[in-house]
Amino acid sequence: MSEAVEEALEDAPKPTRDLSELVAVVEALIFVADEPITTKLLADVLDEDKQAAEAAVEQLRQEYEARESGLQIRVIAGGWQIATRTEFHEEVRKFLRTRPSAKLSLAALETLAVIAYKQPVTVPEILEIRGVQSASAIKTLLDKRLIVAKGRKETVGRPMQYGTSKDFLIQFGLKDLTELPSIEDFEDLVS
Amino acid sequence: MSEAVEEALEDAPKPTRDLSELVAVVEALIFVADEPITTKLLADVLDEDKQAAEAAVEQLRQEYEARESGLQIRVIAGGWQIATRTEFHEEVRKFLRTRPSAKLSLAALETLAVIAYKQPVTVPEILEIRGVQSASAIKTLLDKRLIVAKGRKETVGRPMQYGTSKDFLIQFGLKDLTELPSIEDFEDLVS
Amino acid sequence: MSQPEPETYTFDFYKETAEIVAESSDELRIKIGEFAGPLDLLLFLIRQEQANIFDIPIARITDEYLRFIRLMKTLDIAVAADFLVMAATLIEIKSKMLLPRDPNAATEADELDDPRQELVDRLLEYEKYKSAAQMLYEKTTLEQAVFSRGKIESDDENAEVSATVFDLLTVFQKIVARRAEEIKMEIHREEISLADMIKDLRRRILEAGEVSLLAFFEEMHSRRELVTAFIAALEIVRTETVKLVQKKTFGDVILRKV
Repeated sequence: MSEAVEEALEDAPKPTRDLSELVAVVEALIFVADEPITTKLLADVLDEDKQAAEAAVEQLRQEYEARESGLQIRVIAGGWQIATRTEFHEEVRKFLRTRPSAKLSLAALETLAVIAYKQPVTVPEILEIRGVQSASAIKTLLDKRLIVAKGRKETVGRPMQYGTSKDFLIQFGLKDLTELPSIEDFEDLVS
Repeated sequence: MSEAVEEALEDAPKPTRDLSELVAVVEALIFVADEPITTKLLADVLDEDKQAAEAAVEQLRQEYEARESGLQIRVIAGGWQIATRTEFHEEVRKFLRTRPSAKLSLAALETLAVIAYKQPVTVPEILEIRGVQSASAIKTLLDKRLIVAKGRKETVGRPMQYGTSKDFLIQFGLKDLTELPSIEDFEDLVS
Repeated sequence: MSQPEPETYTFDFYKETAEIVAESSDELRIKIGEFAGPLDLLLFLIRQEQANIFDIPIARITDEYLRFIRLMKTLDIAVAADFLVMAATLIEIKSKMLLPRDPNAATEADELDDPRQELVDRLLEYEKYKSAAQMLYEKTTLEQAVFSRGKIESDDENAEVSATVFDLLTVFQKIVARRAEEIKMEIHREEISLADMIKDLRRRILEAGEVSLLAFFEEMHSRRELVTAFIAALEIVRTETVKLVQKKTFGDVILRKV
């Protein structure tokens, strides 16, 4: 968008939508978006305040709850998404003829756990915690786009660092990384 | 599931869903379907009578009308589908235009990879490496500002050389070109 | 836990992780999954022995561990080296535990000097991530009950891949490989037998006094040769007056003539 257009838009009066209209258009946008859409992007596209967009999504979420629909509005990977409710997973799976997708191996899950908690983290650092080479696990995680390269560590050999991706948040149903329980919480479980 | 179990299920009495439950699960199925879904298919998947499925979809359609949502349930090509309401097409189009796109076709991605790793590089050199013409991919990359011209090569025909841009670094989250993963970084992983 | 031969091990992290079954009395193979690493195996053995992790019966666990390693003949080689490193660590701790204690040393300092301490710390640290892995497993299982919408028309306008730097590299490698295909050359190497491998390794240890395991493994050209080399090393340690020495944790393992 050119600066001239942006200025023109800024001077233009805000569109006059009442709340129910705003809720409806927000629903349409969340639906067409092919990945979770942030409140900020909603507000930008609609030329509304962030607060107004926020209020509309919240209203929409409550409406979905109230009408006991087959769908839900939820926050995932920092954005809003419409998804089916867990109660109907059997029927949906039967319809799509899908099986639950292939499980990650134990090694891949462990490596992912280390990366999620220690990011950005290098291959030798992962080795130190797991006590075992993790190369093929890292390759699998990269292929599945669950992790991404996060630049180099400024140390001998400048090794590549890894961290979790947006797809990780989506596939594990997380709003953001802070939703993960603290690693120290697992200490109690250790006998 | 063993065959014996499946047979037992077929003989089992119809599931006892009340209308609101049926409406909800029908909504979930229409939502996940890639193509318009027929009443017959809905009935089959849910082990319900066709009339029951018909009634549920009709109920759902009316609910969508009544709550003045951003979406509608409509018949298209003989099946049911969820789609955005025509009133909001302007906003939807605007969103689709402005959505962030770090996305590339495979041809563009291949060309970008060659340019990133071999820069500065000329069109004939890219052809040599990829084995296919890359002219339209190069145009796309120039349009997306991911690559820039880097002067002419002092050789026969003085062909233009290309390299990656600052936008490339930003979009791929790199501080500088040394942060590009090298073959060595992934040797262990890819072997 | 008294189990008749042939040995059968099963364990349950989440279902279907590792089960080692005897195919015949002398040939064992990994059926499903594997231990995620030497620390994982060690935790399993400690639990199997119902031992206290803060007071590991190191002699018994070491014996169990070595017995287990011998069974894992068909183990993936990248893992095998790490399993050997742990074997060396256990043997080292075991031998330190056998040393008479310095009667002059204060009790407190003694406790601090427990040769098992570093290993216990690593096990505890590792087990946290193992639990975190379990948590992730549960989360992803739950998430698999939720579905996002099917394809709609506007998706097609954007039916392109979203790329990361990793994609750039893999794509680049594929292009290079595609070109290299045309000049591919097959080099056949003669496979070396286990007996020859043992003979060769024995000769080198006798001549040089010691051989670096890592260097020895690195000379191998194929996965098959690596397996043979690994078994040869185990055989030599078992049958000869040769011991495994490791100078520091994560360091190279040395085969040394006693």
